[in-house]
Amino acid sequence: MLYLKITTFASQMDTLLFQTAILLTFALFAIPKHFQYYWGLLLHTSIIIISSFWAIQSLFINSEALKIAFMPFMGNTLYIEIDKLSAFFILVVNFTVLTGFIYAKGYLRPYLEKKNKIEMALHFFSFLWLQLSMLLVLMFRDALAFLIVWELMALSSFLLVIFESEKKETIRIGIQYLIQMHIGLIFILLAFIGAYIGSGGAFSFEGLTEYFYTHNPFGVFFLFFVGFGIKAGFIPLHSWLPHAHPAAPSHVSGVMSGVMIKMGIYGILRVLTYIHHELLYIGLLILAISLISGILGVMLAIVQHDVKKLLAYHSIENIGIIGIGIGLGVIGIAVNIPVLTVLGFAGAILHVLNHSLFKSLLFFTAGSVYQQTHTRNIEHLGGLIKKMPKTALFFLLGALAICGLPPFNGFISEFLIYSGIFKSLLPGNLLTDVILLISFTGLALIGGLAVFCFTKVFSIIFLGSPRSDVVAHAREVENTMIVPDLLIGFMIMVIGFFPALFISPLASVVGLFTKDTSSIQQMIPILNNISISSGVFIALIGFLWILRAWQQKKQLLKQEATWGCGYTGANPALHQYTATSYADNIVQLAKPVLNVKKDFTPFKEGEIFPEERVFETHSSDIMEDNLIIKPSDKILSWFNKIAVFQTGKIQHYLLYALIFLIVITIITLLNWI
Amino acid sequence: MTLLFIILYAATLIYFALSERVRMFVVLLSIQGALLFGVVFFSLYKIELFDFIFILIETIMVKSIIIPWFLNKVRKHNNLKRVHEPFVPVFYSIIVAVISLLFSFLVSNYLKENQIHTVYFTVAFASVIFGLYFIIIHKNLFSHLVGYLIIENGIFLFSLTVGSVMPLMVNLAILLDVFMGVLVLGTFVNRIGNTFDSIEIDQLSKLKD
Amino acid sequence: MLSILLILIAALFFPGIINKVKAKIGGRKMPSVFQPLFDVIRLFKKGAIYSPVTSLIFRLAPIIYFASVLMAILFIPLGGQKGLLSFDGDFVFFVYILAIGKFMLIISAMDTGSGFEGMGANREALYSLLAEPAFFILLGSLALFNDIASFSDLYSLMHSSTDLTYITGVAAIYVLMYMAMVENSRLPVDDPKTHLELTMVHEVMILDNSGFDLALMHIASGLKFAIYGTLISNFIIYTAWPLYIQIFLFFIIQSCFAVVIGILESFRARNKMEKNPQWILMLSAIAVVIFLTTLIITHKIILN
Amino acid sequence: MLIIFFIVSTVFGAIIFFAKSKVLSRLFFATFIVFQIALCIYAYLHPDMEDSLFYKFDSLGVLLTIVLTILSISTFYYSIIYLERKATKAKSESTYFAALIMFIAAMTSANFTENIALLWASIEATTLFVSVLIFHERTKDALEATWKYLFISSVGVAIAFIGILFMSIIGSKNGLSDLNFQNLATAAHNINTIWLKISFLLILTGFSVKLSLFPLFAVAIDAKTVAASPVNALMSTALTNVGFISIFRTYTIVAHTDALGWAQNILLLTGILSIFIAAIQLTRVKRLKRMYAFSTMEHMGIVSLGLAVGGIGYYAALLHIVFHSLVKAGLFYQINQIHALYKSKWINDFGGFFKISPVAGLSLLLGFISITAMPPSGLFVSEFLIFKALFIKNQIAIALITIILLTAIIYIMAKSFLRILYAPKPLNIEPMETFNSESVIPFILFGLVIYLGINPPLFFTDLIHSAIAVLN
Repeated sequence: MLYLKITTFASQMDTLLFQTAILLTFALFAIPKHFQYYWGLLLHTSIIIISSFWAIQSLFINSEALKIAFMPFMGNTLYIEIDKLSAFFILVVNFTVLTGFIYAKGYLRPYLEKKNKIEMALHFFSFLWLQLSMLLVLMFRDALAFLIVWELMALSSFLLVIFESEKKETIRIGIQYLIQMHIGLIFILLAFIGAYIGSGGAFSFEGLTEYFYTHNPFGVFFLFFVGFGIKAGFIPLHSWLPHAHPAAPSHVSGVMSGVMIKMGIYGILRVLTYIHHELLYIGLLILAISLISGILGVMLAIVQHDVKKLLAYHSIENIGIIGIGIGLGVIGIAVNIPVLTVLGFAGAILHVLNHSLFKSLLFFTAGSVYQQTHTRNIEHLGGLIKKMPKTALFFLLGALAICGLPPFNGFISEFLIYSGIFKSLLPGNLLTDVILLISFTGLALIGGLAVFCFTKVFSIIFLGSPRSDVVAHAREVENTMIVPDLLIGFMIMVIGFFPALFISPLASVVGLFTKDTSSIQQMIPILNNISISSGVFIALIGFLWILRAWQQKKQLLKQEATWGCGYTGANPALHQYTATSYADNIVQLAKPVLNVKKDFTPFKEGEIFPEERVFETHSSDIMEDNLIIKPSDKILSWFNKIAVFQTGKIQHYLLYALIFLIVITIITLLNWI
Repeated sequence: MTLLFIILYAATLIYFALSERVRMFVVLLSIQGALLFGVVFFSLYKIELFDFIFILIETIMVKSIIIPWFLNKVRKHNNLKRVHEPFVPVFYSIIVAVISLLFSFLVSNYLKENQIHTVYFTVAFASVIFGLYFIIIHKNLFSHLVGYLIIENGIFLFSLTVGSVMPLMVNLAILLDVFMGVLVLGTFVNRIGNTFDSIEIDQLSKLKD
Repeated sequence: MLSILLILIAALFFPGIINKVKAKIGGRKMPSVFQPLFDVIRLFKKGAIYSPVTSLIFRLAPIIYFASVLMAILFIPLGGQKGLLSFDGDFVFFVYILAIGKFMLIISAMDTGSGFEGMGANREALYSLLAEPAFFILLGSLALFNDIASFSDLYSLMHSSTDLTYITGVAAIYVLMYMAMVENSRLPVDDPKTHLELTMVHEVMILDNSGFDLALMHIASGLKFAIYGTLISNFIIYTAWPLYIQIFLFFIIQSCFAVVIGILESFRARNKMEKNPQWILMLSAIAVVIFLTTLIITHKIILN
Repeated sequence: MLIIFFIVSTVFGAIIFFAKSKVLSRLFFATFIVFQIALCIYAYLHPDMEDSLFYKFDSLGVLLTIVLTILSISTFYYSIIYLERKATKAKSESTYFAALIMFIAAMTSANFTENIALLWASIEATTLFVSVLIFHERTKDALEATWKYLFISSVGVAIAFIGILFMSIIGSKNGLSDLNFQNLATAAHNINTIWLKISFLLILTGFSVKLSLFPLFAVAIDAKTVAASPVNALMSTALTNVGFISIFRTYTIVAHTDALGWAQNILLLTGILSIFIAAIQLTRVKRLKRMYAFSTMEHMGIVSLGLAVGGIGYYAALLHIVFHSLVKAGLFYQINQIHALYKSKWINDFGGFFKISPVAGLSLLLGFISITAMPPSGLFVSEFLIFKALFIKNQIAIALITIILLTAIIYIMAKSFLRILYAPKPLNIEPMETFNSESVIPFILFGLVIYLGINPPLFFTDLIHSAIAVLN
């Protein structure tokens, strides 16, 4: 009883604090430029503390969801509700936002001179509201409130994307981003309205339950999937992603790619918690789209020269992997193979966390490179590991993790999905097995392609010798920009080496989708084995290192130029493998899906001494071209063509009236309407 | 007897379609005013002095003397050409005038009401539609003004068709409105005539983006 | 534990045997079987040369590569014996641990900043990514037999003797053998004895490695052969048989494998570079066929 | 009460007009505003009270008059700024204020009147007075726009009058001596609906000038292009509301007859056409004011959709019209500074506003978010309710088309707004005095809309509910 009292009081207290923090965000505009960051930090930390407190409460302590009266809304009270799923996502969001904001301090320093007070304030304000809106998206269940914060999320991120508004390109991208987000919102809106009209239940997530019990869920779910999928960036709904991420400042793209697109995943998961029957086709839909996203995403990533664009495409790929997990999970429910459900969902949800970690790490490090070299085109880089060793090593860590290589975290989530697949091959029927075959082949392929891509990007940026003089001025970034890398790196290691720790929260989250979560408990010994193996691996490496050190102590070590096959006149900068040439053989294989244009003037007939030539490749995204750009351009040009009503001649204006009158009169008299 | 006037009124509409001279428009307007007086006068059952005076003012004074006079001033001030080619050849205009008559006749047939005199209604409706048409086919503001007045006359006829249910005050308001309207519009026409080098409407089509 | 020892021993002789066979067929005077061993030992005695372009990565890579191969061995069962660290789904770990080794090898090749090594690196990356699915599909089809899937368990039910099982077995062995060729970049994918850097895959990547590192590379490739040999031998060896027979059989199979490779290498010509991808993809196709056959065996496809 | 008010305002207007002194005009206008506020409070305190023969303080009137009053206060403030900027002569300033007083008074009368004929008369009056205001700048464009506005409105009002005549037929059939809306509504039951239909059609067409709705939308847009921005703020809010009231009241007559379904179809048609035309014209728009004008048209289209579908649509329509008034007014107040800064009306001459005056830029950004009905703007709530109503009434096709058009509109407007805010700053403009004081009111208005959208206070919702009570 006493405990209850205390908790209720506490809950009131922290709600109050939360609301105060929200109100205090507006104070940013009044604060001088150089203190805004600290004000932001204060608010961020307080928000993080409170929300994490709630999240931990409901994820680890309470058994049932946390429900707090938050604010008056539309004449009645609006509650925030935190169940296991929300709690998990809240923790993910908070961690990434925190690292992002720490990173921002160093990253924004150059802008402090260029931007005026209000602009900076707006930036920090939007960053705060990006976090707040994400948290509220996770907390609200009322549909209208949800939609509002959903759009707030889009707006704040939009304001963040157009931060470098000096570039004309940025604005264009920003608008496209805003519009596509808005379209997503519309789809979600339609889905809610459809469910509402279908069932006449409450206009909220709870209202869906009733609808899904009484109707075939596919139609409404499809609307939801499109709406949330645009945010998540499933192909072919992805076209905002590869533009918005590069345009945004790196701490923002880190957060956007790390957690914001996961809100789409959250939405899909949230909706799935209310669907309990006729899941097979839903599962197949998710799985198919996810496989396409995974493979096409990474393939498109391979051909990019812009490092942040490349990373953006990798986000699509990872969303694909998450989707594969979810899809398999759903199919598992449909065909009643609990192990597939459990491990599929578990893998997906863990991958959400993992991706948020290594993707933000990669974006931060890439941002550091950009800050130092002012170029995102990797063809101009090279040999940076000597200039910025810390950044390079963290980038490598991120790369290894994102390729799902042991002993890092990416491997764990993929491993869960794999073992889910392999365990359910036996119980599965023919259809299931074929699906599983396709999915694990897809996963394997994605893994391989990811390795291909990241060997390329890492070695082109950091290894070899510099390809242009932009590298010359590069220095290691200041420590505040290394700290977040450290934090994230630590998390990656922890998940990689001690995965068993994360099983119980995962189990509780997965519990929302299926009752029987026993099979995830069975994973614990296996995961322990994995951590042992990882340990052994590291130990081996250490041992060999020492061995070699000991062996080389006695021997003499020489420094000689790289073997150029006897050709000594080589220019180390130019006679290297470039990103383009590295990607070329994939491009050859995947001509139909990647249209890469090569600008090159072929040799003329009898051209003995060829004059100087330039060779350039441009890759464009067919999905985007054919599904987004061409149609929208067509519509707008069409609008412009038929916009002939404002002629400036009075007679025409009256003519409309006359025609209107006569036509309506006639059809009225004839009782047509 | 009233019927005669109405028919004549209809005839004036045809004439409007027929004539291309600006002076003719004004004359026709004043004729219409006179005709309207006739219509009202003969449709009154018993003549009360006040009503009579009011009608006299409304029709003879305003509609057939003051306004035409004012219009003439405007016309002179803007020294309009005598003849004005409308967009649509006269030939078709006549057809349209006739069609508008027929159409309104049909319409009035549709809504048979003991409440209203069909003939009034027909002509009134026709004159409104024709007024609109008149504005649409003419290029210069002056003719637009004329068209507006045709419409107003039509409305006057309408108010007769519905019988005397209009409160007097409102009736006054309308009269005032027409009067004001014409004055204001007329002055504007003059102003435009001064500012632009003619009162053709293609002078006035800057605002079209 | 035993398996590790045996594999190590096998690995020492494997390259020797291959060379011997090739020399025999080529009608050349045969070097001793121990020659590769001597080479490695000689390398261990030598110092090393590092290019100034290279960085820490270049130093780190050979060690991680070697460590990854050793790790891989720890999961390989032999007949009855489980792998040392065997656990459910360890073959996923197996594949990915090899992958990390490969990752490091590739970037170390890129680290030297040499065009040729870049070329090799990028081919290596491509081929291994194409080969990976084949391996997974193969193991997947084995996993169709039983729910718990670790290397050692995968084989245990292979021996339910229907003739279809043998077909799958043979096909599996075929796939594994050629995967071994791809993984070690031997003929027909790559010719280790070629002398033109432009056409090399594996050899060109280790052009700049020397001394200790080079030795590790050599041993690693030997070990890889041995690993695949063991995987193959597991298809044949009955777990029921007494241990000494198993061991005996193991060596027989390994050496046969080596001989076969030797013969293949001396009679088969090398693929054109751009033919390689489709050739490797073919392995996955065969693996799919195996998968379907297993579906038939497990009565998931009812044929009548 | 109202009679007194009108007399007072006329007197004030006359005084200001003839006094021709800046001080006096401002003084009297201020006092007039005070009267206006007093009237508002009085009206709010005496709901549904009959007043001076033809008037009645019904909820709708009160609601829209409150909006009108709020806006006339701010308009007064911005008019002063505007006239100062233009360094206007005392004469024309006095004309301006006199006309403004009469304009506001006429709108007030239109809001409160009970009698359809009087409503008509007051709307005609608004036309006359507003044209004086439109013509204030005395430029060629002003002349053209004013002429068009005057002429088309006169014709439109004439057409509307025919409709009213038909109404009077209905009245006379039931032996009504006056044309009060309520009596007409009661009378409308037992009558051949064809009369009703035609009169509704005519009235809609006639007053579409004021509502800047299809078919007679065009001239209102031209007028807004040339009028002074404070006047615009009233024209595209309070005046459109007057138009809305006229349609709404006529609709109440139709609402209880068999003609309802027909009227709904007509409203749907005009609504969707308005939105469509607004959308396609926006692709061509080059002047900021015209962009706003077209956006007004679009919003009016949405309102008429809401009115058409009924149910929660009624509520949403009223909500929408109030929110739109506040937001649009705020935007027009902003224009004042933008034009002053860039000395141009064309969007292509603008740019870098955010850099030049950050606070104003911020408010403009907020305005953009609000006018395009993105959350948290209250307009989002009302639009959302209207869509909900459309779907409930199974008008899915209309809803989807509208959604597509609205998305296109957002895209187009976003381009212009972001151009103003972020595009590289044109070289020829010199930084001038800060505007921060001017941005306060827009901030308040936008904030108010957000607040009213998220958490509407009780009296507000009550007003709306009682306003639409007559419909269902």
